[in-house]
Amino acid sequence: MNQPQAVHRADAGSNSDLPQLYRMMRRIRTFEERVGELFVRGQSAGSMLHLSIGEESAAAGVCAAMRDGDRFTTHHRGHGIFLARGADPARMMAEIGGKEAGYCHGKGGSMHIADMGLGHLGANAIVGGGIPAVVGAGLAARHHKTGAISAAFFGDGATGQGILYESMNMAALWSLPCLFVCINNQYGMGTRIDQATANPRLHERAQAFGLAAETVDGLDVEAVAEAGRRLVDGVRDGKPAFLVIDCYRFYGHARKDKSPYRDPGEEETGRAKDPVAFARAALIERKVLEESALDTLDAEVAAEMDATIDFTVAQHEPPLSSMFRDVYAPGEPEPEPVRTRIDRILARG
Amino acid sequence: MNQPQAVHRADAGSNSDLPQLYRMMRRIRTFEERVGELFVRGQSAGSMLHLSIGEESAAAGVCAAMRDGDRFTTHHRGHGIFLARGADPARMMAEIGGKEAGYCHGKGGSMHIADMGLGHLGANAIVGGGIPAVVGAGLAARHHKTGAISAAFFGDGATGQGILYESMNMAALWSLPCLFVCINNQYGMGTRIDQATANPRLHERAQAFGLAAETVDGLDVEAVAEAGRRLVDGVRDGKPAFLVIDCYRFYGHARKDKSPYRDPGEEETGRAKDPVAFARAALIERKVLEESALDTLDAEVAAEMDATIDFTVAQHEPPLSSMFRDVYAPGEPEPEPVRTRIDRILARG
Amino acid sequence: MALQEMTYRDALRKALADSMTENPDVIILGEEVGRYGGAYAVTKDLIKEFGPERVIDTPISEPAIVGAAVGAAMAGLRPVAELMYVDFIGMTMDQLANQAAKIRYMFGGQIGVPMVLRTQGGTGRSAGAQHSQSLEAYVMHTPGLRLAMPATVADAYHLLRQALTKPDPVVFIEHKALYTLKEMVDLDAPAPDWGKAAIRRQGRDLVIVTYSRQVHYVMEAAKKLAAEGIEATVIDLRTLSPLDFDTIRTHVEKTGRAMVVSEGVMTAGVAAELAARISEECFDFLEDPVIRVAGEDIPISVSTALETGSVPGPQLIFESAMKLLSSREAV
Amino acid sequence: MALQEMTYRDALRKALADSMTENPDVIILGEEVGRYGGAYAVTKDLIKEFGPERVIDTPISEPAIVGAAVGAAMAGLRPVAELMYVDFIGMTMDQLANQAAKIRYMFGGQIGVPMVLRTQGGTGRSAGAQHSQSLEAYVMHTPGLRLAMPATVADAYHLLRQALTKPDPVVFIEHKALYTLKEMVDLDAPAPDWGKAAIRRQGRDLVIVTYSRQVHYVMEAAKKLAAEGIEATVIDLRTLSPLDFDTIRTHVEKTGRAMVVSEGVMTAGVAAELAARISEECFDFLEDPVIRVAGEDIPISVSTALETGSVPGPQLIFESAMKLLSSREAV
Ligand SMILES: Cc1ncc(C[n+]2csc(CCOP(=O)(O)OP(=O)(O)O)c2C)c(N)n1
Ligand SMILES: Cc1ncc(C[n+]2csc(CCOP(=O)(O)OP(=O)(O)O)c2C)c(N)n1
Ligand SMILES: [Mg+2]
Ligand SMILES: [Mg+2]
Repeated sequence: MNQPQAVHRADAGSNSDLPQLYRMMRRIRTFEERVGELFVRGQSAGSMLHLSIGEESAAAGVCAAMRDGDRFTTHHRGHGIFLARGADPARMMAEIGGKEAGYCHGKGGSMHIADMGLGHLGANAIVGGGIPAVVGAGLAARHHKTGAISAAFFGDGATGQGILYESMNMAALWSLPCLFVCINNQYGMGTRIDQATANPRLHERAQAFGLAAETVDGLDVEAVAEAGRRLVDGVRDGKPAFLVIDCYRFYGHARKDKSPYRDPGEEETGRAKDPVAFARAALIERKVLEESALDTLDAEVAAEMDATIDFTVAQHEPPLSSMFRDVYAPGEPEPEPVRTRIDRILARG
Repeated sequence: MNQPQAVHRADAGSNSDLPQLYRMMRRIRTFEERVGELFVRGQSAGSMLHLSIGEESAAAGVCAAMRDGDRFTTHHRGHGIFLARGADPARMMAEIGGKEAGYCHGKGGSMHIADMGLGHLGANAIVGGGIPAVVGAGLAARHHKTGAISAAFFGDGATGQGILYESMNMAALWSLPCLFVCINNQYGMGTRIDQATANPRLHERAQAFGLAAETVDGLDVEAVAEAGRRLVDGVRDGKPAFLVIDCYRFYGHARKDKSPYRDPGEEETGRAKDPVAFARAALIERKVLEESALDTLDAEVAAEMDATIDFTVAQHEPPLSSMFRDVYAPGEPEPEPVRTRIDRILARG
Repeated sequence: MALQEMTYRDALRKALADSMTENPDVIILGEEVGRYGGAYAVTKDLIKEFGPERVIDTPISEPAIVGAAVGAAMAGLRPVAELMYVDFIGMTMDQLANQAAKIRYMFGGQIGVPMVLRTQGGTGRSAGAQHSQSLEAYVMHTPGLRLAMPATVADAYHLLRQALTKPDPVVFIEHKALYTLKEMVDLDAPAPDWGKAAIRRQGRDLVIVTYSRQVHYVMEAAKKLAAEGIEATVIDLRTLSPLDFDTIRTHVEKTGRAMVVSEGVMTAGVAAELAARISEECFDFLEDPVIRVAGEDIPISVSTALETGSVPGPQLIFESAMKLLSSREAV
Repeated sequence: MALQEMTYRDALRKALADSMTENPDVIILGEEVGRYGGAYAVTKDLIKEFGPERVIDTPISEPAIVGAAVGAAMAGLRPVAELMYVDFIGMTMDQLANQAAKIRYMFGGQIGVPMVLRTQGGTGRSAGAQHSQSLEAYVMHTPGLRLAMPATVADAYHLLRQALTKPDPVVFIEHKALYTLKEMVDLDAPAPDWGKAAIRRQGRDLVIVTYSRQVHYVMEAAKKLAAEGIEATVIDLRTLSPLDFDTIRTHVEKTGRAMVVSEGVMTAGVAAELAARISEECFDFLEDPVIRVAGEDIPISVSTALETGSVPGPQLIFESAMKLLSSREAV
């Protein structure tokens, strides 16, 4: 059995704590900036890197309501969520770089990162692909009476996928401790949400299937954390829920996309809804932390994240010999390499 | 291009005409009884026969609102719908018997019956499988400006399938002339609708996707016809809609199923909601037709349907030579039979 | 337990019940598996014995059924997801091939997906084009999946029991025409090794490699061949992944002639893989081409005659073997 | 039009534009095909030329995209549905295999489904396990479907144009690594026949049968082989259904040696079908076993080295051919 182990998380158990939420959001923001740098330096594995800049409150806010032992899956834009659940940013960056020191030994990369210890059942390169797994994890939690919840994080685009409705229907029918988190950054690639559906009030769908559902403005991480806590409490009691976090994807869909399909004016307005800046201003305004203290905090975070790049660049790719490993469990019959096979066949003479 | 041709239909253009609706329902009921007889006589192709007894008002009522040129798909329990759209019961029965004289030359059978002339794009043995086709047919109708609608008929069980939501979302987004008709006979095989979803108010889902949606009691065929007409008028104007007809599956899921999972009391109550008997009583009560006239009508229908059995039994199965026909279009490269291939390979000597 | 008569269906049910008794993490989920007892009655009454929390009736949502099984397996359960007909595998191929099959690898070996996808396929009930297929090739072509297809009552039991101990996802395909098959079995006798083929009959003239229902057709044909003086070795693969090629090789090298028989469509199917392998690996031993007797490259009709004609049967197998053997003289 | 330099991507776009101009019933539907211009820019600007009613941006709903194309095709349109990655075909296999592929047959020949499913596959962008696959075997194994996989710029144009006149569903798989391929083409010159393989090079020593991107790798390997005194015939299949086996047979009979090269996973894949057929049909002409050079039976890693190592490349093809040819002496 694979029960997530306990780890320290910056924000665990201190949900309404804005400084903690701010720190996590800043870590996510800075991490993503470094991911961009990794890409520019040609050190990332492939070009399919999806940054969650602008969406930090969803990750930090919802995850603050989760606890050790909870499980989750994410979409392709999941770095922030994993960080907020306690990931080691260096091992994350190494995975994004396709290095052996990464969470998945460089086989998964940004879109297939996972860590069973932290309950991360996996990011997914299939839009909607990770959603039904949380129904299964919910069945397991009920079966083993762990009190854990399982949360699926996905984008607005995933509301196009039928499997979301199948999964929500099951969760509601069986009263499973499942949370469905829709990070509505307004776009699925170049398609604005109102170009993908006639009714962009997405939470109404979940309601129609019998889930508790609401939409929260992602500008305010405290509001997100509050909604998260409220819903998660119900989820733990077997009332599955659906939470939409409204936000804006600050940059392109993937690293190379310059979003030519978006209006510059719209982008400016969108980026003005910056949850990190908003939280920072609130901390200053409420006199919780001074600007200089925040600067120090930001610098600490920057140093932490700088180190992830140095770490990653210094790592090596997985050895070719690892290619045939882990297709099946250790000790199980393994696939035979094409070359070996050809040699064997021709060696018959 | 494949435009449905005009044919005579008993009920076309006379929607609110109860005698016509009654006659159609009686024809469906009697036809289904004869299908059961075909099965008992060992003359049906296979055991997968799904009778629509108890659901006649859905077929007769909704189809009365459709017109020549409209297209539709059905689920596996679609005999009544096809009849109500003008099918020749003899050719239907022959198809159900797997005979060459059938609509699909005996290759399709009950679950894969279709007729392009009547706009029937096909019954389906895949629950939900025929639903997205009406989105495509809706695109075609808009493209060719035919003014036609396309209607998907399916059961309550199909609301478990994600493709339904994907299809409704597209229809709403593109304002297509599509009608989604959910015949809620309360069961998908042995599963009662409240055992398949936490919220059995199915039309709420369609509303959440932006469709016009309502539920109507299938006991009263005039109410069904009225709802059908109302929604179809909107559909033709590009306002897609979803209609649930509440009814009861009088008998087992398929011919062999005796529904041991249902309470006898429940069955009795369910069968008391008989749309055919209800319409008959209304005709008498309102003095539209006398009992004797109805008896004559019923006898006419019985004779018509008896003939379908005689016809079918006299027909032959498709010749073995037709096996390799119609995998691809005429003139296209055809699959080579296994036997021919083996002979060819071994004839090399 | 001593020798007793049992059906393939009952053996499957017993395998499920025994596994569930032994391992409290085994659960079943699928359409009609509970109250209804399974479309082919394999799970009959299990809900009474193990309760609705372990025998879970689902809505008609194949993609999410498989997806939920994936998540359940990752979270410590041992789910048996039932797909009522293998014909519905198309809607689940993403969850099966992109998730279940690849998770161990993508995640660098952290975790596996120890689930079983039970389903049934094949012709025999005039169920038409969408309920009669043999789609094992899709599975065999997907790295990361295991594939078991029992032909006998004992194998129905043992392979399912073993599948429920395997660390990787196993697709377990029963044959609808075998459920009523009755055989004398002693299920307490030691089980054959997982991944090992069975020699159902031994002969000097040719090897016929097959699996699932076709094993019975091949045995029937082999009997007729024997009457003509031709002795065939019949290999029942039992699992297509792992594939026991060593057994095939050993026997083909002895006879110099091979035929493969599969109900699945011929082109790019399981028969193609088997024929290609035998041709490559036993090249110097083959006196004649490997013959593929497989499903026709066409959909299945509801018409009984056409349905039967679309897949191999004892007569076609017999005739093909006769031709293969008589071609010896011709060359 | 005279000879001009053009990319594979532009040739595809031109094929779509020319078909749309010629036939007002041709429409395109898929994710990001309109305003965005396609994930690989194949449909760039077509929406400007043909409008949003003919170039239709869809929600992310692969099953319904394919299903809508089926209905559109039955109702008189000629839809081109785009699947952004062939890796997503798993969610559409029901609509593709149970509906599109079987409708003509099930309905007794009343109607066909003249749709094209355009998609792209293959490795080359470290896109990981779920965005790098070569899944053509699933399609080739499904009766009722046609399958085209162009390797050259001219074929990208002609095969797509032809696919859009065919009466049956065509799955059209481009290769992501070929979009920037530039070649001199004269698209006004007569098109090769649909279903006919192309001989890309002729030689006396062995035949290499391949398709899609591997054609280029094989050509590279063939050049190196020539430097070693080995002359290979290179057959580019162009379409896998219909399959031009006559051309393969003719050439294998001449050389007595054959190799098949496919990027798809080896087991039960396209290479298996080709190897099985050559082995069966050219049995008496073969001096050595048919060698399969194919994708490894593993998922694709995001790590570049592992990705490249998972599929055939010029070096493996070259070495394998060298081994095959040197085994001649050994025997
Ligand atoms: C099944 C599937 N379809 C399409 C894609 C291509 N794709 C990747 S991300 C994406 C947009 C997803 O949008 P959304 O769900 O809103 O997530 P976001 O990128 O905005 O975070 C698309 C279409 C995919 N990866 N998987
Ligand atoms: C995709 C798929 N899953 C399961 C089945 C098996 N099956 C056939 S009919 C049926 C129940 C369908 O219920 P509903 O949609 O309510 O239609 P009804 O039979 O009540 O008319 C099931 C589960 C199937 N044919 N297709
Ligand atoms: Mg989005
Ligand atoms: Mg029903």
